[in-house]
Amino acid sequence: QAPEKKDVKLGVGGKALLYYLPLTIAERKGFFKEQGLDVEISDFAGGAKSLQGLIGGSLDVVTGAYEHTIRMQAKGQDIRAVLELGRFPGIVVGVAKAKADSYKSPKDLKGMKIGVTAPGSSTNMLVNFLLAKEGLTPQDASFIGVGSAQSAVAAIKNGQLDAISHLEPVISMLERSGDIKVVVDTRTEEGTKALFGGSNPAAVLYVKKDFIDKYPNTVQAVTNGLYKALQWIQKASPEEIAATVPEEYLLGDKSLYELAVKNSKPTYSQTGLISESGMKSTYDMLKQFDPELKESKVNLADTFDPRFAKKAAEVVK
Amino acid sequence: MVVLRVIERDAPGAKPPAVALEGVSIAYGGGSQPVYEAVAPTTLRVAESEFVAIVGPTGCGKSTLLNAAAGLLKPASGAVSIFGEPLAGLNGKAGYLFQQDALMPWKTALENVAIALEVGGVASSDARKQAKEWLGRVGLAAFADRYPHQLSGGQRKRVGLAQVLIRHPKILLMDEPFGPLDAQTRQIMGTLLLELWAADRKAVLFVTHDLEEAIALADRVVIMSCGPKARIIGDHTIDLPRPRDVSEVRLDPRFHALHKAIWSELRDEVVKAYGGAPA
Amino acid sequence: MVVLRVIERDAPGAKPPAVALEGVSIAYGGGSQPVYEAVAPTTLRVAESEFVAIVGPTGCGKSTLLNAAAGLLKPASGAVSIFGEPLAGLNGKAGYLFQQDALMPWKTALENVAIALEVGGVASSDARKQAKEWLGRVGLAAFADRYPHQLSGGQRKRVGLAQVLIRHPKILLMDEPFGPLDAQTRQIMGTLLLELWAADRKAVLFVTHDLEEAIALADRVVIMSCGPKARIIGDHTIDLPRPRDVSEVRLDPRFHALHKAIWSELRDEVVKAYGGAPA
Amino acid sequence: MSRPKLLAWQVLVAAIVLLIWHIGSTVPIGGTYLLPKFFFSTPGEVIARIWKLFAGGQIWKHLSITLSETVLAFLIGSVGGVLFGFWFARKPTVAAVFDPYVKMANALPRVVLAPIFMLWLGLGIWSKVALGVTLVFFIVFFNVYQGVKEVSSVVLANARLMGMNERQLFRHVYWPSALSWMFSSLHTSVGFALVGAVVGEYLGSAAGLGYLIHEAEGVFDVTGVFAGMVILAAFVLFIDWLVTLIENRLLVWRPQPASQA
Amino acid sequence: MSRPKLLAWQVLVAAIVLLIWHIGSTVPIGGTYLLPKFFFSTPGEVIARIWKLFAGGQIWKHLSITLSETVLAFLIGSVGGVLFGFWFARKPTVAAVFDPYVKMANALPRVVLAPIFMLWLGLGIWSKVALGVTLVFFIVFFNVYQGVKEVSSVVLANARLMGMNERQLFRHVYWPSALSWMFSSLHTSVGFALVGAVVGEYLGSAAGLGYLIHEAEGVFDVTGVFAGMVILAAFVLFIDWLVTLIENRLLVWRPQPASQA
Ligand SMILES: Nc1ncnc2c1ncn2[C@@H]1O[C@H](COP(=O)(O)OP(=O)(O)OP(=O)(O)O)[C@@H](O)[C@H]1O
Ligand SMILES: Nc1ncnc2c1ncn2[C@@H]1O[C@H](COP(=O)(O)OP(=O)(O)OP(=O)(O)O)[C@@H](O)[C@H]1O
Ligand SMILES: [Mg+2]
Ligand SMILES: [Mg+2]
Repeated sequence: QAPEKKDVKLGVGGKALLYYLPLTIAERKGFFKEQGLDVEISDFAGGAKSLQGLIGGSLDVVTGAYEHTIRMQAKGQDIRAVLELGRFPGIVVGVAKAKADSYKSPKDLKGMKIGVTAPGSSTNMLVNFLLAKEGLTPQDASFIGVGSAQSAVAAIKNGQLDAISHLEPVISMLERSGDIKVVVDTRTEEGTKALFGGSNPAAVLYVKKDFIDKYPNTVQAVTNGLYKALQWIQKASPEEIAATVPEEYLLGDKSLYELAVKNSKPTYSQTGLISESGMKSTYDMLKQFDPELKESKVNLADTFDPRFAKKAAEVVK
Repeated sequence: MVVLRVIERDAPGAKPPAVALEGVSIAYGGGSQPVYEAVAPTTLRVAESEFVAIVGPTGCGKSTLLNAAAGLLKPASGAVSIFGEPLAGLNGKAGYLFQQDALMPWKTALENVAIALEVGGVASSDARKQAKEWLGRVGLAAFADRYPHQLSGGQRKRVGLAQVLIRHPKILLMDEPFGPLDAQTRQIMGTLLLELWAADRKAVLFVTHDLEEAIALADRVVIMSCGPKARIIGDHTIDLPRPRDVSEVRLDPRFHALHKAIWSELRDEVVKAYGGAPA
Repeated sequence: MVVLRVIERDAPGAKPPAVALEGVSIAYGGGSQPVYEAVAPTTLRVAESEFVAIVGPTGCGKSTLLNAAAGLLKPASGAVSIFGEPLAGLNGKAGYLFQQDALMPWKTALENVAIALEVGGVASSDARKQAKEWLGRVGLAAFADRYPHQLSGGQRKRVGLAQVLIRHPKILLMDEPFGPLDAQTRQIMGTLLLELWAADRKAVLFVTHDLEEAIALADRVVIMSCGPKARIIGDHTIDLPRPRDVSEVRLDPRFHALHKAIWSELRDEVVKAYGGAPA
Repeated sequence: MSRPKLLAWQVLVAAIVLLIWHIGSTVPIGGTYLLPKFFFSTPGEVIARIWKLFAGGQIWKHLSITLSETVLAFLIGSVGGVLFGFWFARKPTVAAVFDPYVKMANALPRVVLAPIFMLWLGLGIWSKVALGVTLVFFIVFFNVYQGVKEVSSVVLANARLMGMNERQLFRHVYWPSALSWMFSSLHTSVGFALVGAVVGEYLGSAAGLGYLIHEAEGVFDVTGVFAGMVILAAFVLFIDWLVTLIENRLLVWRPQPASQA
Repeated sequence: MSRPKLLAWQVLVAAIVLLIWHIGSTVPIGGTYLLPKFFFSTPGEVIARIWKLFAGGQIWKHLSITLSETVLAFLIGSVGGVLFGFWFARKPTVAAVFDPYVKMANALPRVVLAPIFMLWLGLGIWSKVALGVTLVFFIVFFNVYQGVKEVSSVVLANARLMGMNERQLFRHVYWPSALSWMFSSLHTSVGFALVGAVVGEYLGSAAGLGYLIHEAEGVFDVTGVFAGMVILAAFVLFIDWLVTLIENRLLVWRPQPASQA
């Protein structure tokens, strides 16, 4: 069926991040066009801002973190994920070179200055979770929002941080230059399992419930486009991916980019479906650290609508 | 005759004076600053077509009185009335030639004069034509396109004069209008002023330091005492016949008698002023 | 005698004049604006202790000449030299009483006067003491703590006078210093000026519109023609004996003769000025 | 207007704003909220949150950090702006040569500069101060520059003929004359100093009001965001009040505006 | 100084800056780079990138969007600032009542306001314009407010006695008198208008220079960031030049600054 709405406004917080690679692929490969869509991608300074754009009505669909749908459900905003893009968070905790030797277990994070993308963000949450598993509280470490990717690198290189919880490509860059030692790695299945005991949904495509009801075909078309990108990524080599994305994305260093792609590749979803255990583990983590969510009762079935992903698996070849 | 009117001014049924300061006193300062009582309660009336000159030692309160008559200063006590009506706010009937420069620096001489008419609704082209004429009358035809800062002190004063006179206000308040002019230009301007005054009988309140000028031009010369709490200490009617020729009248023996009388009064005052102190 | 020196001024081996404007001409404008040649090449020398008054029709270029002597305006042609040295930049030897208000509005009368000394390195307390004295001399002892906007026009002028005189400059440039003062105060100030001048023999260049004042005070009265391209058209030596009493000297018959001679020259010029036009 | 009356009016204005806010965020008009709670919170909640923040005591640490950043940014930026403003105004050649570069520098988006400041100055308060300085500096600079050029030419000529050297001219003429220009720019830049500090914290920090706001924003806690902004605003009033105090002391010489008759 | 000589100096300054930048980023001093390439790129690369951007033609779309945002923000902000500045200056009661609120509003971090603007104005250019307006407005406002209060009281009294009504006073007295204050603020706010637009784009948009810079930043493309900033800066010079043209036309009446002897 043809989409009811051809022009779709899509929002994303940091389009160039590898976290959102499927989006860039779908755009560059023309997968949206194939679906008869004209997608305008707006880039925001963070996932929170793109979600605000969606709620405010200036966006139709957003690629962002899954946890946002839970938060919104708790706040009575009916926002639903329709497709999983990343199945592992892709967040990595690294310890700075100087502290690497003395680091034995997450217990040693106690008292450290830990850089996170932003206070309260998922990078922060992950460290909280890590600390909690060791019986520590978030107050046992100090968190510093380091903001943009550049600032993060600067902060580690200047020795202002003892540890960092961040995403690609910052991690690959710091890892390759030997500035950090990776201690927790949710880019891989093992790493994620070790931490969460299962997969843990990261980036998803989410929309408002109203939008689903009103424009189901449009939602399907967007889902199809991204689903196709996911399938494409599974088969593509890092070199092929590097050749597809805009040249500026290559970090001025193709090999670094390819390394980062290689490291992230396992994180991209294969089925586009979020597992129930993943939903639950995310919700449990949020409940543990966010006082606002502690008392909340979110029906997790409302946070993910699997119809579109399932349909996409049927129609997309 | 002018003089007759002046004498009639308190007669019952007579026209109300153009400007009447009744028991007006003025104080500066207040609030956090010390109060300086510049003018003690003073009464001064200027009849409808009367030409009154004010003389007095420097700093006695002449400009202050003019400001009160213009409605720029609120008296501490007493009342100001204009043609019998109490003055509330600015005195819309008066044209005021300030002691300081008051031209708009962003307008040329011509524009400065023309604006005085345009404000009243006269069409711009017409206002400019009249302004040009007036600049000619004050001897500045050739300086029409100069901005104030490109004019000499005396030239600026004359532009100001044209600006005030072009409106033909019913009341003229003039604060040392001819101060920065040479004696000859002064006489030419004085004659111009008298002509205008004779033509449409304005009430004029004229501050000057030149006693001869005061006597040559005015119907009455008022002498102020030195401040603080300045008062009017002399009021001389100038009974020289009209029309007067400003340069010739000085030769009149009556002129000399008047001059001598007023001067002696004034001099004593100035000597006092010299040691004068604020309260 | 002063007059003797004046006559000697061109003799070989004589001291160089305090101020010498040699063939100085001054033009305003240029660039995008029309050029106005205010003063045609003019030569004026003021000897070391000479008192020269300049008179001339309004707008002729008196202030312009003073500005040139102070180094504020660069002549279009000719040269200015001060005590024989060509003037480059400002004239550090001169004290200049401007025609306009030039007091610092953010300083009280006392501070305005004291600063003139402090600039030269006099200790603040000493400068204030002297400033107080000087304010007394100009009759403003009681107004020491007033800011300029709280003073009358004549009071501000007198503060300016004290500000200039307190420094005892070798050359005094005064532009209508007594303009906004009443006749009596004017005489008192004139006497003060003459006393100072007699005490340390300054060179004085004095612009005034009051011809009587010019004659009463000066050694020489210079008459300027009306502009544009104003020139010096008359140079009268005033051979009245010194010391003079400013108020008495006017009774001298020689005074009247001089007055008449200068006045007739001046009057013709003013009449011309009245129709004068820029080039 | 008398002080109590003025205060009454001000309170009235605040009350009206709060009322509109309250109604807009809690009473649906034609089915939609004028000020959706998701974006605006409600005044009651915000006030409650502010209360909680202060009661909890945690806020003082953040406040004091932001305050010191703001004050430092304000001081350094305005002193720099004044010095450069005077320097440029007094050296027309310097001004002419550097003019385009100053204007270019003023146009650089500060948000983009943040990583560079962080690189040079670290994550502590100084990178935030630097951000505030880049805002304050230009505002003060341009105004002081203009203020010096507006000095009355007669007063200046008089002072120079008195024999004042550059330093004395500065102190007795340029400085007092440019003061009202400077203070005008200071009133603007108080706010900008705070904005700079908060934006700096927002872009990367471990504490401060900007950090709090950012944290709240990350978890869609609008109430927290608004509480932070209200505290900020109260804050700036306090600094501005200090500036006004100094202004009134330094500008005593000015004529009171004529009471309009 | 003659124009060619001035130009030569300006070019020299630019050359020195580029040289320092070049050396700092490519020649290690004592083992470390003064301006590490990772944070500063190198001038050569930046110039090459700018060349490529323009050669590619893609940039024009972004430029025109940012330009229209900047111009709109500048116009709306300054007109608003002028109007409110005049209004407040003429109505002391209004000014006294709203004074604290204006100052509070000026202290709100614009970054936090972005979502609200997006809510109200959508994702298009208007939310960016709004952000620019909030910067420009306050700068112009405070200066015009002060400018009106600085009107010479004698000139004002003279004009009022001529019988001018409020409209005429505005046109013939307040407006020309406040112009130099206004233009001073305009020179500052040109830069801020651009900053507002770019920050708006940076925070969320689909096109514009800020979008380009943001995209480049996310992938460590410092060359792209610097290229964007250089283009921005060139841009603001152009707008400022326009402002100066208008200023010179409107302020012809002013005395030329005395050539210092
Ligand atoms: N704003 C003010 N605050 C305090 N005192 C003032 C203020 N304005 C004027 N005065 C004082 O009031 C007195 C009268 O001033 P005014 O200007 O009326 O004098 P004047 O007669 O016009 O003098 P002049 O002939 O010198 O112009 C003076 O002593 C002056 O110092
Ligand atoms: N900046 C300027 N630009 C153009 N013309 C000027 C400028 N300043 C002065 N003039 C002109 O130069 C002439 C001489 O001016 P100046 O001020 O020297 O006259 P003055 O003799 O002092 O007159 P007054 O007695 O009125 O003070 C005047 O005609 C005046 O218009
Ligand atoms: Mg007076
Ligand atoms: Mg003159």
